[in-house]
Amino acid sequence: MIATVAVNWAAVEPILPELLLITIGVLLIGCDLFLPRQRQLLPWLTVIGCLTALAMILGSRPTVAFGGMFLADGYAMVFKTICLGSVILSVLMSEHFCRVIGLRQGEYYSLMLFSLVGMLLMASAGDLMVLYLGLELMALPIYALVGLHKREQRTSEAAIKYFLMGSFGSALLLFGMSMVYGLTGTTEIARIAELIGSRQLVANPALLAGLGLLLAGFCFKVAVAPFHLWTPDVYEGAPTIVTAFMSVGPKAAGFAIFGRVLFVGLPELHGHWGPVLAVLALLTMAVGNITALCQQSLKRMLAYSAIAHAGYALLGLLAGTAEGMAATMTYLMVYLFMNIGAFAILMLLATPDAPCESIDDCKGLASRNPVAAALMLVFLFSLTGIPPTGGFIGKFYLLKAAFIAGYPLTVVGAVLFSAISAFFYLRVVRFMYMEAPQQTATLQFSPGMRAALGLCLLGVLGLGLFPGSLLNWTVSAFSGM
Amino acid sequence: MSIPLLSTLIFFPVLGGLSLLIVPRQQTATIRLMALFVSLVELLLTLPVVLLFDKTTARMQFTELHPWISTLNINYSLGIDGISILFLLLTALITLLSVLVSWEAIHDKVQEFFVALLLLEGAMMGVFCALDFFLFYIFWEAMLIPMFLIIGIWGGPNRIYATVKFFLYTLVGSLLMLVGIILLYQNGGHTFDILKLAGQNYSLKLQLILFWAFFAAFAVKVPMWPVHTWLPDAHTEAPAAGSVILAGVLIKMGAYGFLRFSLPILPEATQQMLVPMLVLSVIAIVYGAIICLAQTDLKRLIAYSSVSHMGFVTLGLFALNQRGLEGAILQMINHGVVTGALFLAIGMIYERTHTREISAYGGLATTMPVFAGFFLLFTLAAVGLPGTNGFIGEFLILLGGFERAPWAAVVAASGLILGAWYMLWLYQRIFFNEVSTSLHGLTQLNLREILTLTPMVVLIFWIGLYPNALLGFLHVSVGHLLDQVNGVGLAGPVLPPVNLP
Amino acid sequence: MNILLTLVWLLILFAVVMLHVAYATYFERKIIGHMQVRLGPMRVGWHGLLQPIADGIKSFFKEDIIPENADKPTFLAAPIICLVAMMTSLAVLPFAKGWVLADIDIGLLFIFAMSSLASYGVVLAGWASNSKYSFLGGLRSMAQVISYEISMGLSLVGVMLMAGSLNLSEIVEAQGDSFLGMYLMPQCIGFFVFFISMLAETNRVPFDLPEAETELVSGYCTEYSGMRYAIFFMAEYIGMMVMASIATICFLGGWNGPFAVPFFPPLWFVLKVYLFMFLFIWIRATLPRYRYDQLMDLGWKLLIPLALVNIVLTACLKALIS
Amino acid sequence: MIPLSWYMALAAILFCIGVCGFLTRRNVIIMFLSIELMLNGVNLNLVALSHFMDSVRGQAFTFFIITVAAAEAAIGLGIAIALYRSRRSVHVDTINHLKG
Amino acid sequence: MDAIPGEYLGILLLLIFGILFGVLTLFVGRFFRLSRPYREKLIAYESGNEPTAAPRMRFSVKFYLIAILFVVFDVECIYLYPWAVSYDRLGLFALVEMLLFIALLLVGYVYAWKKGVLQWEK
Repeated sequence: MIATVAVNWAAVEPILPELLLITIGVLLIGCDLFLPRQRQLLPWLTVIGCLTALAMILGSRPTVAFGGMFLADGYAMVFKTICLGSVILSVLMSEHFCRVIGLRQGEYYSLMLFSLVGMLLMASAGDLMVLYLGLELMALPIYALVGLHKREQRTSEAAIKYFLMGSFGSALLLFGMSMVYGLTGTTEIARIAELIGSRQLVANPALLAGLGLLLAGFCFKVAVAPFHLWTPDVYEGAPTIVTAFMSVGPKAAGFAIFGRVLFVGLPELHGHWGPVLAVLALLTMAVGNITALCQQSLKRMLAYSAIAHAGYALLGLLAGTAEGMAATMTYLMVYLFMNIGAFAILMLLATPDAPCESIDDCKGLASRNPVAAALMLVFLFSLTGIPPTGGFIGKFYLLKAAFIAGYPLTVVGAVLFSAISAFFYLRVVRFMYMEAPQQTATLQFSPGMRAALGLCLLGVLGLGLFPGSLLNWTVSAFSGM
Repeated sequence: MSIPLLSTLIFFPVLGGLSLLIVPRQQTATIRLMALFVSLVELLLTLPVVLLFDKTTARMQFTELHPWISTLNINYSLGIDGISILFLLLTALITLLSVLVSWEAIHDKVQEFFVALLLLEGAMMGVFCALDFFLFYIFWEAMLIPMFLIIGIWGGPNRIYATVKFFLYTLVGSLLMLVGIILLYQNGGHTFDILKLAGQNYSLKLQLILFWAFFAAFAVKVPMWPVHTWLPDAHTEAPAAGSVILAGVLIKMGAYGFLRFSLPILPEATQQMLVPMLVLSVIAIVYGAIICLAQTDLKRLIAYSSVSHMGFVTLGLFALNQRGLEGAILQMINHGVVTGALFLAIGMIYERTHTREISAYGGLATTMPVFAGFFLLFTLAAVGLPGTNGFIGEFLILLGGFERAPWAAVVAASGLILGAWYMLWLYQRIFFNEVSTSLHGLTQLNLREILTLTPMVVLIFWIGLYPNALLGFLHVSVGHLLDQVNGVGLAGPVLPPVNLP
Repeated sequence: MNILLTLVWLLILFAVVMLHVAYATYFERKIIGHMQVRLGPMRVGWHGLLQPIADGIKSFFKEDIIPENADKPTFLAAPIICLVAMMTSLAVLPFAKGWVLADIDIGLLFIFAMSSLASYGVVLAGWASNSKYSFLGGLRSMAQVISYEISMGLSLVGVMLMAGSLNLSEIVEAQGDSFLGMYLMPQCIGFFVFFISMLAETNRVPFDLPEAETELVSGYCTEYSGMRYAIFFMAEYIGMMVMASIATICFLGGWNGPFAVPFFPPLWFVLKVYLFMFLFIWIRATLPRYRYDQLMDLGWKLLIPLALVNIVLTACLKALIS
Repeated sequence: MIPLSWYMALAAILFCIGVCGFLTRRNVIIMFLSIELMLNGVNLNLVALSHFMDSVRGQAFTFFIITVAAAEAAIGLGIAIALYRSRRSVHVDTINHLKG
Repeated sequence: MDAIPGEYLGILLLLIFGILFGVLTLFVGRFFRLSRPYREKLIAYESGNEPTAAPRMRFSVKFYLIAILFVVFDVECIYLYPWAVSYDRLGLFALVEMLLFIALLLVGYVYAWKKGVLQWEK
């Protein structure tokens, strides 16, 4: 006999945005398969879906669903906004770029959405299981996205590297999780902290080993040195649009789980993970910034810069304070706009005949197209962290958080590496404004591209000049966790 | 005060600059006229500030206070005292002159140039008005971008090296200051308000750390020896307008920073570090002057002379008495006017000859007599001839320096002699001697150029003959500043301000 | 349970099964012979009754050839893997109430696991022989087995839904001892899918592509001879028997029959199994072989959707009825 | 009963073999198999712990890991095929078009 | 022997027995059977011709695709089985969830079909 359990449909409510996105993803597959003529509608459908989801998420009240497995709190909301933003911006740009490089797969958009759902789950994960599922749901479509452009030789190489390294990172993470589970007997992140406290496990070597594995796994995911080795190759090999997307969205989601596990699950171990992360952050900044100095490919340079930025974002995490995490969130929000913006200009340079990913291809951009050059200028200065751009506010907030938490030397290191980073960002500016053009092809802005670039500019400058509400939001988001 | 005058001063050029973007790129004439209009109006806008300024109080005036980033306790807080008001005037004036001198010198990317110039003006205004450390830092760094572009795009052949060097030197310094700001924030009651930060007693160790962090930013900007090496490169390669702004305003900001932050906030550290600072200043004076003697490049020579003159400024600052400080501030204005004028003049001649080699000139006095007259005046002002403004500043500084450290004043005085030597020698090489063959048939100065140079002449004599016009603004504010520094018990006679005719 | 008792049971089971295998080959040859209007084996013993014994002795003494390029350890292990996998599945089959060697809760799952394991033997044999025919045969077999494994697995979900258990004895008992209780009727779609998948899983005509004599010269066992070949053969016939038993248990009510048999409880079970064995042979004698693409199409495009439909229907109907 | 530590030791050994295999082998497929080995180490750990602690979470977790591993295998093999088609090799040393 | 739950003992014994049977028949048989290998007997069978080319040639990518599809579809079963077995206890909610699950599975299936993965020969 069927048990007559009362079906509580309201329980589904917190995950409605995710369900909506999945539905739209499925719908996109259907459209692609059965209405191939209407393919140009796919990006707009995707954007509309994402915007609806964004509205739903921003309008929702903080809740705990599925017995603590899914947390729709403010913390999740911030990260979800970042992830949705990364998808919206990339999708707006993709029509243009996919046409240029001849990437015609309609699956592209649905893969993007599925990956997005994974990220949203990660942001909301209140349980190690959900965390892992979200992580993989995010990663699997990206493996495919990286390798989607089959005509290009490099993509499959990038895809296999990303795949192997990603799976390896997941495996490390899982083993760490299994050890934490073994010691505490639960996978619920909030309970882990309680049980560590009540069972006095803080100094337990097995727990420390588990922590080490967890850290390694997370560092793989957010590309922190010395676990960053896959990043440059993958970022360079993937289609630029995918690189832009994956250098922001998945990284933000990675930081979401990183922060959640460390701050909610293992706060008592801060004495252990704080210093470790400090060293890793410095190493990451060093590797990212110094290696970026000698790159000839702009795409690869941006890849290294992405590594360096992971190092900066880590500053807030290692602080272990509410302010630190809020700073990391703020920074990632700004990073969303400036990094995708920079990649967007890189995409504009591409032509069907040549990928135009070298720094030389920027030469004389100011003469070819002053608007594009000016935008790139703003994004690059923001990446360097020069006021009045958002990049400065984000970096300042991070430095302040880490400094006040008691890591002054790390902060000084970060500042020095930040100065080094100016060198290679400036090189691009130099090439754009102070050299004669090598290419003559005119740059074309599709409507989506215009919208995306406008949003990025607005984000970078708006957050630079009026960061108040964002900071309030992130601070209150964290305190609600 | 219902009209936010200072905000208007900051944002009028910014908006004006951005409005240039609306004009189609090809219409360069319109763009130039608009830029001129904006900078002229900006200069006029400073007039109400000057007229309404109350010279009898050391309090900040025209203050504006709006919460900006409440999470971090950062406010949009503006205000000026007697010290900053002079710099506002200087900035507006120098920018106007820069627009004029760039009229024909800039052919390429005209739109971008004037946008950058006006944005730069807004940022400079902001630096002098900001009363919140964070806001100050934002303006301070924001100046870098347009300046980087101005030197890098419209500069001379070696411009890229120069501009990157300029940028990186400044950036490293600024970033260290940023760490210092955070440290100050942490220990100063979690505020960025400059006035609140000043009143507190920090431990000496903290003060020393902060002093060196600020030193990194300000000394690079001044530039003090030995971090001055970016200046000759930047000066040399920058377009005329860039050089004028660099010499006229930008390098004053370092000294302004010392005045506004290091001295009042870190009084004990300042007194501890007095001797090293004086030594560095004296080295800069003498070293800059000696290097000048060996220069073959016109702009480079002026650049090194700036190093030397700024040495006087820091000497005056760290003399830490009324005369020294007033002299230093006056000397900053003077230097801005004189060196600005020199760069303007050089820019004019460079447009005609396209060379900066001193040896390529000769006998210019016969071919361009009007120009020679102007240049002679500027040279004499730079040397510090009594009656010109240069004399007043240097005299006050030496007076103050002598009270604090006679040895420093003595060595610095020798710098004056060297200064006279290289400047007059320069004048001789360019304007007298044989008429160089390449200089035949140069056109005379046109009306625009004469109009550009005339205000400088007026200023030189006005300040030189009636310095109280400016010193009047300073007395109270400097006195208050000295109270802050000496409040911790520096022994020293508090002399009444010197009254000059 | 006592180890000794288990051992005795095991020996009996083994002997019976071996006998079954031997005579299944005999019956197959005989039945096909008669269906094709010929006699089949007649020489050894009365109507060739001793033929299987003679075959056994022959293969035991036959020369054992290992091809020179073969991957020897794998080559040797492959047939044993097949045999062991198939034999082990016997342990969970309930021949009658209580007549089961290992009454485990995951019986059905275990059967699936073992039948997947057997396909390793096949593919390894194909690979290790280092011969083109074997290689292709092994590959085809693998593709075929895994394709039909999905439909087979899905087709039984209906049965699980109705019985609420994976334990084979419980499945039988859930059907009750009446004729109407059998899952054959309510699960007719499932049975259809299962029956076809069963043929394909055991590599029987019309799905004997992997060992098609006329195309691949016996496929994966081209290079095998003598006793090794015999072991493959045994594994295949045990496999048929296991599949027939599963069909019996899941759809025909297992050991239940119209009336209880006093001294030999598994009688109904054996009869039902032999019914299926007869069907196997009958089909072999009657139907032509499928083409490979047809075979894959059938599995992927017809059986899998059918099985899914069956699951949905069963679940919904069950929810409606209650 | 076999004590828990044996299971955990076996799991750790499996995991370490996987790590070593991943780090030392140069064939993409074998590297992938090493990862699967690591995952199975995790699974073993989780199932054993779950059994001994009488908590069902570990087993549920294992379910998910198995599923995800299957999905991963599907995508990984797909990428490996694409790679082989363009390079005629799945050896890591020949995958070196990207560097700098 | 306590470590093994009773029911599995039979399986273990049968397993051992199967292996023993296979190995023993093959091993014992060695002493009785002929062994006269020569080259022609030992080379791979290729209808009587000399074998040409390596036997482990590249084969159709279709086999890979089938394998990939199998892995995905087969693993979905691990959710179907527990659900089916405890269907009675789970109630309507589980039914709806499983219907959604199957619907998603069908989406993947239709996708594969439309992409021609299920078509053996194009």
